[in-house]
Amino acid sequence: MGWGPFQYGVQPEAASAHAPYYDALFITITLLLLLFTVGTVAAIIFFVTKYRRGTKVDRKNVITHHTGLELIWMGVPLVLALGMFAWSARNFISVRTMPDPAESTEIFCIGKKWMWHFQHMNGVRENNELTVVVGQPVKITMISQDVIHALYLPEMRAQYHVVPGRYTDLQFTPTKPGKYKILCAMHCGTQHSEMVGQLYVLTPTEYAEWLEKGGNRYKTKPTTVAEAGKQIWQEKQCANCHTGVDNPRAPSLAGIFGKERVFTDGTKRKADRDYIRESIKMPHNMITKGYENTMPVYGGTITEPQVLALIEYIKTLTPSTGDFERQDIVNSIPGTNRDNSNVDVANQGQSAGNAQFRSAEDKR
Amino acid sequence: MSATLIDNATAEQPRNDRNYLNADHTLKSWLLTVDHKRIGILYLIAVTIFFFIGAVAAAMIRYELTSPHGILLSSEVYNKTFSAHGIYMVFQFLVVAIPAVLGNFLIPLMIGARDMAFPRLNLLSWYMFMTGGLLITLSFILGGVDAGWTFYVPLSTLSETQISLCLVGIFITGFSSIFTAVNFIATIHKMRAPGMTWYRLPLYIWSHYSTAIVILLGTPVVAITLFLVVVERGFGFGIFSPELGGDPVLFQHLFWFYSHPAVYIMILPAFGVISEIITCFSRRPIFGYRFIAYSSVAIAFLGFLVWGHHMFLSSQSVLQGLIFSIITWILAVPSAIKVFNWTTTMYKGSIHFSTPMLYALGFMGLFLIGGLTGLHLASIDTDVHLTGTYFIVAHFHYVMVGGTIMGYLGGIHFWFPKMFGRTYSEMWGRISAMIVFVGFNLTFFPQFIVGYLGMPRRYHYYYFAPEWQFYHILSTAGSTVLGIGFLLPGIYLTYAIFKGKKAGPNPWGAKGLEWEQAGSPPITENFEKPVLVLEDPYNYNPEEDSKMYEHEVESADMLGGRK
Amino acid sequence: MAGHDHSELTKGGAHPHHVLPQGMIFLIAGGLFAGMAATIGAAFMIPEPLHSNTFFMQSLALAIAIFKACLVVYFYMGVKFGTRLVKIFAYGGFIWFFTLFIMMADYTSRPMEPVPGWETVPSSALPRNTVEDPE
Amino acid sequence: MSGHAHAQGDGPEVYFQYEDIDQQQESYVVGMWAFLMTEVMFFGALFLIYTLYRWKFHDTFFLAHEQLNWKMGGLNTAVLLFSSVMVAFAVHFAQKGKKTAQLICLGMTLMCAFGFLVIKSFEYGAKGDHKLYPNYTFEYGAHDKDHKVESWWDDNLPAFMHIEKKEQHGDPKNAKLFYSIYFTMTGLHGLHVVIGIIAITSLMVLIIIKSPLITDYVPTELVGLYWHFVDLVWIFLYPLFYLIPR
Repeated sequence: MGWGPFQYGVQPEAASAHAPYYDALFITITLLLLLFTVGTVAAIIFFVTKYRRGTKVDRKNVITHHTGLELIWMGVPLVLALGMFAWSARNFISVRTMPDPAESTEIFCIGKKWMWHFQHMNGVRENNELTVVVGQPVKITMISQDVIHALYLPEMRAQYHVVPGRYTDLQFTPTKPGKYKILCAMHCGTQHSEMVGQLYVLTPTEYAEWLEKGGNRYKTKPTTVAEAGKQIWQEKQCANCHTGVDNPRAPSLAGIFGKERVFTDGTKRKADRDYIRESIKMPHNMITKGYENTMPVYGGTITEPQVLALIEYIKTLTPSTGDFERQDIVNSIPGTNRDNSNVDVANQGQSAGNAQFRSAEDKR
Repeated sequence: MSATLIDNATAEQPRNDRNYLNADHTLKSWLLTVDHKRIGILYLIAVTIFFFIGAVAAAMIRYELTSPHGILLSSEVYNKTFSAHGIYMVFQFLVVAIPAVLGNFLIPLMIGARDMAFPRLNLLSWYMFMTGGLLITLSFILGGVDAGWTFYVPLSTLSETQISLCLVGIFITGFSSIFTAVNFIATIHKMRAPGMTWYRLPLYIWSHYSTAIVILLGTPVVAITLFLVVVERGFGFGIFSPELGGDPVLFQHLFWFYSHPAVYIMILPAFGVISEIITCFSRRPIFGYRFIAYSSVAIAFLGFLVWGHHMFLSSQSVLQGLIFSIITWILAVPSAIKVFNWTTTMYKGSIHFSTPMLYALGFMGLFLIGGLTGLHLASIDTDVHLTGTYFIVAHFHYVMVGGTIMGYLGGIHFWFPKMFGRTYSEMWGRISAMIVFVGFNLTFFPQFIVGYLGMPRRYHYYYFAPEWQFYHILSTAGSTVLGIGFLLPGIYLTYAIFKGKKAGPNPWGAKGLEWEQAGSPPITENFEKPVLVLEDPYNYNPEEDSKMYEHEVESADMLGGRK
Repeated sequence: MAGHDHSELTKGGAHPHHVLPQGMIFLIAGGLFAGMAATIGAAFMIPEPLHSNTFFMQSLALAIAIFKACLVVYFYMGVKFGTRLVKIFAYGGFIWFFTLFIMMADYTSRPMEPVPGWETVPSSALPRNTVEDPE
Repeated sequence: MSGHAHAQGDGPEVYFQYEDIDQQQESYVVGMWAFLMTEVMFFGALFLIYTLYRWKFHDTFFLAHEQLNWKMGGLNTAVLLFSSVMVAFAVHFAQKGKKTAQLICLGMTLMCAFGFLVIKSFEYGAKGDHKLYPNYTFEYGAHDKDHKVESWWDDNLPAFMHIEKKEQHGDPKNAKLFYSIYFTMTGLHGLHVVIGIIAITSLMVLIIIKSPLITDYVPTELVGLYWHFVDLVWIFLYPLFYLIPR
């Protein structure tokens, strides 16, 4: 049992690059709060003492309105408010601007009742634990399998909701090695308070050791996400249509990522993750200009980790690698068949019943 | 200090003992009454019961959190407990407390009308309120609700608890407030006494008018949203279902479109009460009448345009977040106007430290802290670390408990002689006001710190961070004190209803139609004579008032030996 | 005890302040049915280049609907002849309805998120946190 | 009590809280409009949801709407418009004090309301038979081109109401979303029609039994306002659901 301020500070540890900026803003607003509270309370105490009934003080010429005074105490808070807004907006935009992928670690996070599931680009998978290296920006791409969660890293001053059906993202740059909290800040059901984990920030040397051991719990070097995606690509026989170059049946996917796509209705959209995910799950929604609606709907047959892996693989495609022969179906896909992901349960019947799918192994 | 209660000789005493309370004594006459005052009393009984149900749930939560590993409850029961606390307190107490109890009782009295515009609709809304309350209670008896009072989808659509029943109850309660609001609007627009122009209305009426507008425009949106959740659960439709391409964030948009203005539904009437109390016990015309009146309207209007600040991190777009953030910052201004004007109202006043005034002063202190910590959350960047933590919990309890409940208790104490024709023990009143203030701060201030340290709200266990226990124990200790502070008025006010000293029509020496032209308690038709309003509200004279007490101060000076 | 709004009302007694004449009712009815015919007609008979223009077709359908709604609100529901107060409430309700559409700003601005940098490097799928490249 | 203007004899009654009949009538009309504001926001949220999903899934919504029978929707529009005209006449006659004509108009309105519900039940029934009811029975795009859907409700329609059945295209999930919204909005509108039927019936009964509650035209006007609002909602629902442009 700890004893609060005597043993620990009243401020959470600041362990990310953004944290000092955050705390500066927080403390400034707190000081403003104190200024106004102390000022007003002092005025109240002064007035109620001086003008308590029966005291012999001047009570003549009671004023009931004074527009100048009103304008001052409307104007000063307004200016202060707009200034503080500008400050916090600047901070917020910088915290919501995702780091350059060339210099950052990308991690996938899948939230489900009631655990955090992290997946590194190099294939290491962690449950309720996340290991990152100090000093390198981390970008977490998140999606939920069931209800809304919120990935909350108090020491990093980072939080964002994890929503089913869409990718959201979160970035932070750890600056201090150590062990920190991972929390879920959005009520998500019975074991909400146990949806917690540890964030390990390691020095580069420690991180290298950790990687060497395969992320501590995998004996062999795991398949990378892109490799897993390649297996799915082969299994689903995507290359039957999507070859290295555009053909009458389907557009090529080589180098598609980040490019502007034009659709049959004339609208345009950048091919980001969400677009590719939707195009795999619901291809008919956005049909590229010049093509027919022929692609089958994979929405009910593909899991979220598989989509993630596929997207990563599609990003690596070049005209030469994309154009390979049809191969035999690869049955075993390491890293994807462990998850009984049931995000798409609607086609199986009533959603309410089926989504209570938590399997025994997931229960901690 | 019994001299606080003046028997104002100039005020009209009713010629006989006839009043609305003893007009008829049968139970039927109460249950089928269309008298706005009796309906106000019915609401008073109802919300008190719901308040104590919510308070018991709160006590269970506080007790459970004294240990990082929990004590009594399982996680499932814990979730149902905080859901019960939120649902009862928000939908069955805070939203209705001041408008339905004090508003119903006072609006016709204050504007010089004989009754509400639609008395039968008024009774109907009480019955709908009770039906809603009973359905909610039934849902908790049948197993409870675990989705919290916010009912976020898909959690609420997937949950296997009694959510549908509870939502139907909330839906009905919502329509009860809509009918009350319709009544308020028609009454305030059409039933004012001759000479009662808009600028002669007490500020209490202005704030209730703003509240009624917010209820009218906001409540239907949340009603339909919660209805859609019921439809999704009951008929298998899927409007917010991510599996069908629906957007769960849309639910949050629609929910907060009401539920943020709902905060103003809760706090605006309290502003009205405080405006009345401060002027009365400062014996001085209010400072900046028009600014306070229009700030109520501005809060009601702007309050509708800030719902997105509950969703800064809910994958709402950054642009939208920034827009909502700036409007929220601007919204701080009208609230600030009110506090500054109230403070200035005491300047050159003649301050009486009666029980209602103590509540009002407590309100101002707590609302300042509650409102200003709102800035931490309005600031879109600081919100990142604080949203979803105990900081939020502390913030809205400072506003809701420190604001609304302090205002409500102050109002009840202020108009108690008017409602029941008797006075309560002034000593006990002051003691309990102090206890509430101290207990409240002890309960909720530690939550600011534990929230800043990162404790998410609605957590049952926190064994991974035992350093938070210190603050939780402080908070639980404070809540015990607070509980006593809430129980005490329940006891001495109930005693005073039956055994209290008879009060004259105007025991506080206050201005206003309800004090000067109606008896205590008023007769069923409110006024014996036709009402004509000729002067502005709050026409007090602090100088004359203070003269009457000069001997008191002198004797106190002699006793205390001060200069 | 009548409020000051009362002065707007000149006639007393039980008589309504305005009675919509029968001819007017027929006229409005004609307008409404014509509007309905126009809606259906527009949906099927507009020639091709315009017919596949979703925006035009939808605007047309909504314009006709709003025209019909105005007829109903203005004449049948008596807003034209109502007091100023009734007008404020009637218009206020319909105008406030549009504040709900602020929500659309969220959905339309989501693609504008500041997420730069995906284009610069063709693949982020390669393992970056290797021993050789710690920083 | 002074100021109690209880009217004697045949004039309309002024309730005790009001000064005179003008104040009373005004209050009722203002109260009703305040309530209609609420109703606007009530349906407003649904229109917002519709707009959002229509914008997001336009193509599927277009494809899914082809399964709706625009002829039946159009007939319903006509029925409701006609009922609205009848209510306008009822208010007109109520204001003129012509009770019989008023009752006839209200009766016509009532018949229209029932007619609306009957047509609606045919539509709903046919949707159910086509497995378009958006719960677990929902099956979209599952049928072959030649597969004829047996529908009792379709078969019992008069010939001119038949429309050519189209093949079901589009994403079944988004189509389910479309039908969820369709059933919610038209269902709630239908619920309002039912409430309107109750209101009109009570009004007629009260007029026939010469209840002291109905002493002037205001109750008829209030019911009329409500019914016009119900009509108003349908004016928007019809083009938005039955006539979606490509």
